[in-house]
Amino acid sequence: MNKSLKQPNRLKEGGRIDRSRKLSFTFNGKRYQGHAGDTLASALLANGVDVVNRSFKYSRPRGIVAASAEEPNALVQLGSTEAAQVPNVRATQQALFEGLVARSTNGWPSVQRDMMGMIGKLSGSLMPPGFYYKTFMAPASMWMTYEKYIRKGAGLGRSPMEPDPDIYDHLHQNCDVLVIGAGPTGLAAALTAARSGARVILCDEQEELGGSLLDSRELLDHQPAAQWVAQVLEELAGLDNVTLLPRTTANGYHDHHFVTLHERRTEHLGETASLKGGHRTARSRMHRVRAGQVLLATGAHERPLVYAGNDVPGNLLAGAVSTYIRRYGVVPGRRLVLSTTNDHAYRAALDWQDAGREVVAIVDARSAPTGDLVAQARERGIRIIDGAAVLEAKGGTRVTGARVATIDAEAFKVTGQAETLDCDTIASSGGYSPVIHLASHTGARPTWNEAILGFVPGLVKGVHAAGSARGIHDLAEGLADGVAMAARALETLGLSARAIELPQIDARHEGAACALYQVPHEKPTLRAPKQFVDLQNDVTAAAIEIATREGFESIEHVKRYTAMGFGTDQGKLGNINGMAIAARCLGKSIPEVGTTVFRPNYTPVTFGAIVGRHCRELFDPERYTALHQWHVEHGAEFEDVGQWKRPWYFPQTVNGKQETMHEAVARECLAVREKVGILDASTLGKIDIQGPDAREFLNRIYTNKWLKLEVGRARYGLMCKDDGMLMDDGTTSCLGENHFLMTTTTGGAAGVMEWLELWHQTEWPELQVYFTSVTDHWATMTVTGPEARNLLAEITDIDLSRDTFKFMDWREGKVAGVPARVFRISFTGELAYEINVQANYAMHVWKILFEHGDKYGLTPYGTETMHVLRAEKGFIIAGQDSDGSVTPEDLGMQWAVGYDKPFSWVGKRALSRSDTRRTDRKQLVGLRPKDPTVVLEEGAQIVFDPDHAIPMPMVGHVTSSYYSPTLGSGFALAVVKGGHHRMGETVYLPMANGQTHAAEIVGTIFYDRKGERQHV
Amino acid sequence: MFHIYCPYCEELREEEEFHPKGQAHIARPADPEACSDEEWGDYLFFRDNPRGIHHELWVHAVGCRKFFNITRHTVTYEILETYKMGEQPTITAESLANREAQGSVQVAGSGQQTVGASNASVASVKGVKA
Amino acid sequence: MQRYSGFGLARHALSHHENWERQWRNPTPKKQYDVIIVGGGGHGLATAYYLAKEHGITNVAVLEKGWLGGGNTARNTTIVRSNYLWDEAAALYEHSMKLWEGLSQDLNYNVMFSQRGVMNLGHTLQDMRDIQRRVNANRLNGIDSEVLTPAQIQEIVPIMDCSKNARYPILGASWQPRAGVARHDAVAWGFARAADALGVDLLQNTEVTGFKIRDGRVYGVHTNRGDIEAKTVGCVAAGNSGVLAQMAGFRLPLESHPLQALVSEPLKPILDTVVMSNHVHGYISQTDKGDLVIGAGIDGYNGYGQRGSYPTVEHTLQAIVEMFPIFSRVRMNRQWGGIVDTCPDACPILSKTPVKGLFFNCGWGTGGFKATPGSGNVFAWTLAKGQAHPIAAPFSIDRFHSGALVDEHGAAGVAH
Amino acid sequence: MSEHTATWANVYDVRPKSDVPAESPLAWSYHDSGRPNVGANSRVVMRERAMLGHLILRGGAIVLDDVVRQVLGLPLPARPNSLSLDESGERSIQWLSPDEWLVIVPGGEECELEGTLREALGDAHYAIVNVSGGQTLLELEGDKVCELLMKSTPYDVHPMAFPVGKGVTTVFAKSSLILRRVGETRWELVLRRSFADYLYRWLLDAGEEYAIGVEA
Repeated sequence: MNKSLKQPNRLKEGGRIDRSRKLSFTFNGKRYQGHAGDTLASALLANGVDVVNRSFKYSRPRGIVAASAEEPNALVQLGSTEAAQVPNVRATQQALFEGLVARSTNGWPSVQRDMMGMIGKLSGSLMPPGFYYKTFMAPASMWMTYEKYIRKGAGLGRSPMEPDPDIYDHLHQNCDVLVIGAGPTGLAAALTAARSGARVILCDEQEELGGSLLDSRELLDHQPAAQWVAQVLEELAGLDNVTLLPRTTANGYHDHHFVTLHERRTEHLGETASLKGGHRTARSRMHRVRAGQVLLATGAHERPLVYAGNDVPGNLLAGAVSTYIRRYGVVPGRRLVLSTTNDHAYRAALDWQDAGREVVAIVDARSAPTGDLVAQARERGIRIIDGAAVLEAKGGTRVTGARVATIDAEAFKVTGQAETLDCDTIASSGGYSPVIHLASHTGARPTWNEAILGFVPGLVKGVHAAGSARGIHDLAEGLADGVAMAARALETLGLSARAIELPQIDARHEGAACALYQVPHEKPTLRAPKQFVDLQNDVTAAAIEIATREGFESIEHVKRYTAMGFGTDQGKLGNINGMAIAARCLGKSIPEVGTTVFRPNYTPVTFGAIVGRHCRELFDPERYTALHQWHVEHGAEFEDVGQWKRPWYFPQTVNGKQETMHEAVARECLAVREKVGILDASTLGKIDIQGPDAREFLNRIYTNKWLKLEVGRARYGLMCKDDGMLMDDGTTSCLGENHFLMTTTTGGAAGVMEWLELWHQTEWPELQVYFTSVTDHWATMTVTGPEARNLLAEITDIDLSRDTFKFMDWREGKVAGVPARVFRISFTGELAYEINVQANYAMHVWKILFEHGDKYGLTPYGTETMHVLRAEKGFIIAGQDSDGSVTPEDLGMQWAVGYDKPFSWVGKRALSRSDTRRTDRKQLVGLRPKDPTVVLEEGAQIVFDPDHAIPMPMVGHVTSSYYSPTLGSGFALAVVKGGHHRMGETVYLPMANGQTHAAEIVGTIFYDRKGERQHV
Repeated sequence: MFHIYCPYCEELREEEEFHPKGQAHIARPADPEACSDEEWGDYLFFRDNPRGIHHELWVHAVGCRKFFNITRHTVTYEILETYKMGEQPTITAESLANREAQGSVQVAGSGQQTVGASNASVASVKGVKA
Repeated sequence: MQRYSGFGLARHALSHHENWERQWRNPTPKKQYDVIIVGGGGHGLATAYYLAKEHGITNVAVLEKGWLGGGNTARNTTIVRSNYLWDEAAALYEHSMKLWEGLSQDLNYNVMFSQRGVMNLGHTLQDMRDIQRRVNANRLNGIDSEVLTPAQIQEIVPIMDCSKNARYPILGASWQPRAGVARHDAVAWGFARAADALGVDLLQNTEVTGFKIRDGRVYGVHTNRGDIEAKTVGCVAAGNSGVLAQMAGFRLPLESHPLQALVSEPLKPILDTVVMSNHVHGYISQTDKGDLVIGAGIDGYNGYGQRGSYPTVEHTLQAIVEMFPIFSRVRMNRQWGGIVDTCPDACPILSKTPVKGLFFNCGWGTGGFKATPGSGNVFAWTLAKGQAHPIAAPFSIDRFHSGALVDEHGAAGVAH
Repeated sequence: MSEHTATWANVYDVRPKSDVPAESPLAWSYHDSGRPNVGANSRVVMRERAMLGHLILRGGAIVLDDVVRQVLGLPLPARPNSLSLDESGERSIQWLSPDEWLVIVPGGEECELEGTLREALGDAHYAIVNVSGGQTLLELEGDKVCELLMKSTPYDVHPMAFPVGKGVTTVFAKSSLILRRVGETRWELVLRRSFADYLYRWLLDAGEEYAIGVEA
């Protein structure tokens, strides 16, 4: 057998792993073997891998510390192919699968022999907190160069460089009670709620449900704890009203009991999700849960003690030692020293000894520990050193010894002579911090509980923390609390709780824990070897002390100055210790120093999972008209207008060469001016307005007059906001005495609809009128050009004669056999008919038009040509020629303003404010470039004096500018200060390329000034 | 994400169905032409911005399309009541202060938020959600 | 003040860093000051610094209800740029940009102002018109700004999807090379340390509970630590400005909204510049620590809760993954919310108020961080002289009555 | 219809009498995305019921109630989010808002129905709008429909919250639609024409793992 495939730290028996299934994996290029049921971390420990990474700032060798979400060091880069890369995966939360490939995120050329580590050793003392702020300032010009080198050291893992091969999805869940955490408390709570008939979701971040019971030494009903877990899970799984979600982390707790749960569906199986029955499945899934009540049974995280050299591989949390032994059958060393402040951690020593390895000593910070576990250890003959702690771990890439001495925790002093114990593993426990992250996402401030030496969740209505999560660490009490809190939640929902029978657990005496965070050292903190608080960010006790000396007294300042808690673990292990150290330095108590606030996510979440299906082709809806297929088949280039895809232009292939946009548009323009063109105008917003007060309503919402518009007629209208600025425009037709059809701009449709409802519902509910969107119901085809009448006449029964069907009239009749409303409205200045048919028949009508249109030269045109043609006529586009600071008067559209309407219509009052009355406001004019070959740049800024030094006073800008094939020259619309009174004057446009264009201010109508062509 | 009781649909709906539209009860001056520039500017732009109880206009945009009012705490985000257009709030900053003084009700303070009972169990709850 | 330098650092290392001085004192409030600044964020601290440095007014107190720089200074996405459209806004932000460029040396505090360029993408024809309009205006105002083609964009940011297959293909961008990012906390600390050194009292945990006003004139404030008097009071309280105005008896055209941001886990360097897109709605940069810092628009409702709605985060990441498909497997570490005070025209208020002697500097919306030095500089001038600095003059409250708005978001277009 | 009320509103039968080819809003989608076959393993089956008559009815419930009962033979659903169907399931009326209902009838009936309703409503204040071209109805059936819906809409589709006979307008993916439950495992979606392709592609994508099939 290959030597590397041995698992020296794997116990012969025990654990929940499947010994029949061997899995091989690669770490830092070396092959290893583990078992199904292992995490990557347990498998690495089984194989005796000590150094798993290099630290961020000092590049120190680091090993595995914890067994779960709180792990700060064991971050790996996962993935065997480029596309499958995942950065910063916590080895303790990654289930092992066959063929897994992982690498340390830091360390060059390797984690064992790391170059940066040398530099870290040499220059570590030059990197106190905030050292960036104090240096690299001279000379000023060098900062970007310094920064370039600083950045080289940035980051942990790396981003993949290829697109993600996996998909993700969302599942919207609703439930009565969401139970987060499936340890003893969560299971008891879920069972209570489930039996009471509530809709229950129970989730847990681990691979298996059961939490601490999976590695417990306790007996429940005289059976191993795991047996009780199995019974409860079996019952829950059989209930319709219960959803069980293992591998599912509650990562964010948002308002009104909205919780996001991230379910890792395939990450335990392989690096990418495999096909299932030939179909793709989501790699992970975000459950968006709306819960009636939330029960936080999130347990507690063990706090390590802060002592010198506490980052050397071989320093572990006491609880993690137990977990590795009991759950994974892995004992992560040979000779153990346990440093503790409490009884609970004694389990580590007992488990260690049960595993057949040597417990060198238990170092207990309490002077006379009592408690049943202590007694058990004494009975076994384990050496217990009272009133003492590990001051310092010895060793480089693995612990080689522990310096132990008696201490006075309160006075922060070493009181005895240090003794060095020979060991390779130091387990420490400084107590247990309730996992309050989720509660604190809601904005609830955690409160310090001196009795349990930890923060407990702040009180929030509808949130129930239970068990360890609120400081009840005793198993029997935790189970009972789960039941009680579930009952409380159910009561709030108006459901009555059904009692469950709790398992019997032997009472056990636990002695009181003592408060110890940083262990004193013989040397003052600043001179002692590094004592790490936040391992991931390399924040030491000394750094915190320096920060407080420098005046950073708020805990938020300390955190920010030292970067404590800003890692991917958000300080799960370090924050409380850091606060305690800051408190010591400032001579305050922990709650006086402040509290600790956590933000979502509880643990990091893949972007893809948050994005779900809303990516690639489904990133944002594409809205199509009824004629979309025709446009695609005829080679249209599309323009994005809002969510719509509108044909922009229709390039043709001429002599084997595809037209440029310029060529296509020129051809399309001439076709309309000389023959006939057709535009799909279906995207325009259309609103059906009915009711006896429809006219009055229009009269109030539009700037112009509507009371006298006759049935059969249409009118153009401007709509302002009440600040007098143009909001939207369009034509509205009178269909019946009480019946109108309003059109809006394409992008403005939804906004205008809501605008009408706003005014109706909030200001004028007495007006009898209803609005209904019919944008999608009608397809609109604009047939325009001198031949429009001849073409249409071929396929309609409507009398198109000039005197009976006049400009701005609309008529009903059949077009190509389809009932249609035809509006004689023109946005091109040519004879034009807007044919509206029920959208299901649009394609038929469109095709018939083309069947008949060939001989007239019927040419499809897109938005670009539409823009050129309308600009030649001086017709504005709201949002292009206006921008939210332009009034109808600025546009020179006083003709569309009903100054004498009796009702003060929306926007009117604002027009008489001092600023809107100014005569030098920017006003819409035409610009004729002096050089006719020039097409001014849209957005070009206008000046009166081209020789003025920079900054130049700007007096306006070009809003629309095109080449006109009809005029044979460029032309533009622009806003210019006082432009309406500057006709004939010359303005200048200094461009980026150094050229300055000159242009003459002219009227806005460039073509058919008298407007005769649309009346023919 | 808020869970909002629509007083017209008579049930709780997700925030994604709604749009906030600013302060509630902003009436357009009856005679705009009689307003001074200052009064008109106040109507257009000046809004209450309380740290606490706020009455807001919302629209059930993806739903019944009705505008309605919400009384909400701007720190805890607790929604204290929703009510139809044309109605007045029954809970205001003043009324809460009074009730708090009488000790009859717990007032939303820092760290509290909406009680969001699930739809299943609030079928009987009317427009006002306490 | 202890000078900071590389040599100094080495010297301190030899003495185990035992001799670092406090960066600022923790003084007891005096009964009276010449000027009181309410709000110890970046803007307030900058105001105090420039009052002392440029106007010789050192008998100044900065009152901060929490910790210095604990508001939006601590919660923003650290972007600094000055490529604003309107002359008035451009002048203000460019004034600020010039101060940024020498700030580390001026303060003897490295604020890590990194001029790595800011790119604003255009995805529609109207976006491109707006970009060209803004870039042309910037250029004529003397602000570095140019329009990039998709090919140029791809060259600067090779990992971005610049293909035509995108839902909203990238048509171009505006580019300001001098723009970039800075280390947000350091800005507050640098100004605090420098102001303190000039004699300014920085009073933390000091909350203003009311104003002392007589005959329409302010003469001091009530605080949780007693009354403090001053004839000139400048409020620089961002999201809490409305609350302060209410105490002084008037309203402001402000609404406070949550603005959310998030960071990824630290990654090896991959993105060297700042990329913003208004259309797909997200912006992104990478810090010197390796985190991708990501932000988006504000939430639509008023809120002081320092948190917003989850869908905003979803939409933001959708936009980021749309622009950078390779980030799909990268993981989001943390999100948070700030409270931004927004004005109807998306421009700030730097103004006297109906109460004599009482001035407000607020309404920065999402644009506050980048303006920190400039805002403090012109506001200090305004407080010292009792009248608006010429650059500040257009940002008076009066504009909401006259109609002379400086409409930065109106200019983004309303319909199409 | 009285001459007076006839001039109030324009009622126009937009459905051609002659045989004119019509395209449903999903025509492009079938062409471009295809229709996955329904197989034995399809746990969701989708079928379009195209070319139906869709009318929006606006007015006060008191005004409309009697008339609707008379003309349609269906009660006007007064409770929010409720739906009445006739025995054939072909005609339905759904509450959309306190003064708005959606009537769906077999294609071709809508114009006559509008006329009859208008006649009966006389001088009352109401509105009727034909929106048949603007939307289509999609039916989903199968034991995984609920899960597919849960992927798509935050609205609670659990039978306790969404019994048969309920209908709501709600968010669906990044669009919106009307969602109705007409049977234990049968649901109807009313899609807006311009969003239909997006929603169709969404449903195929989200339904892939259930081997979703589309009946022609």
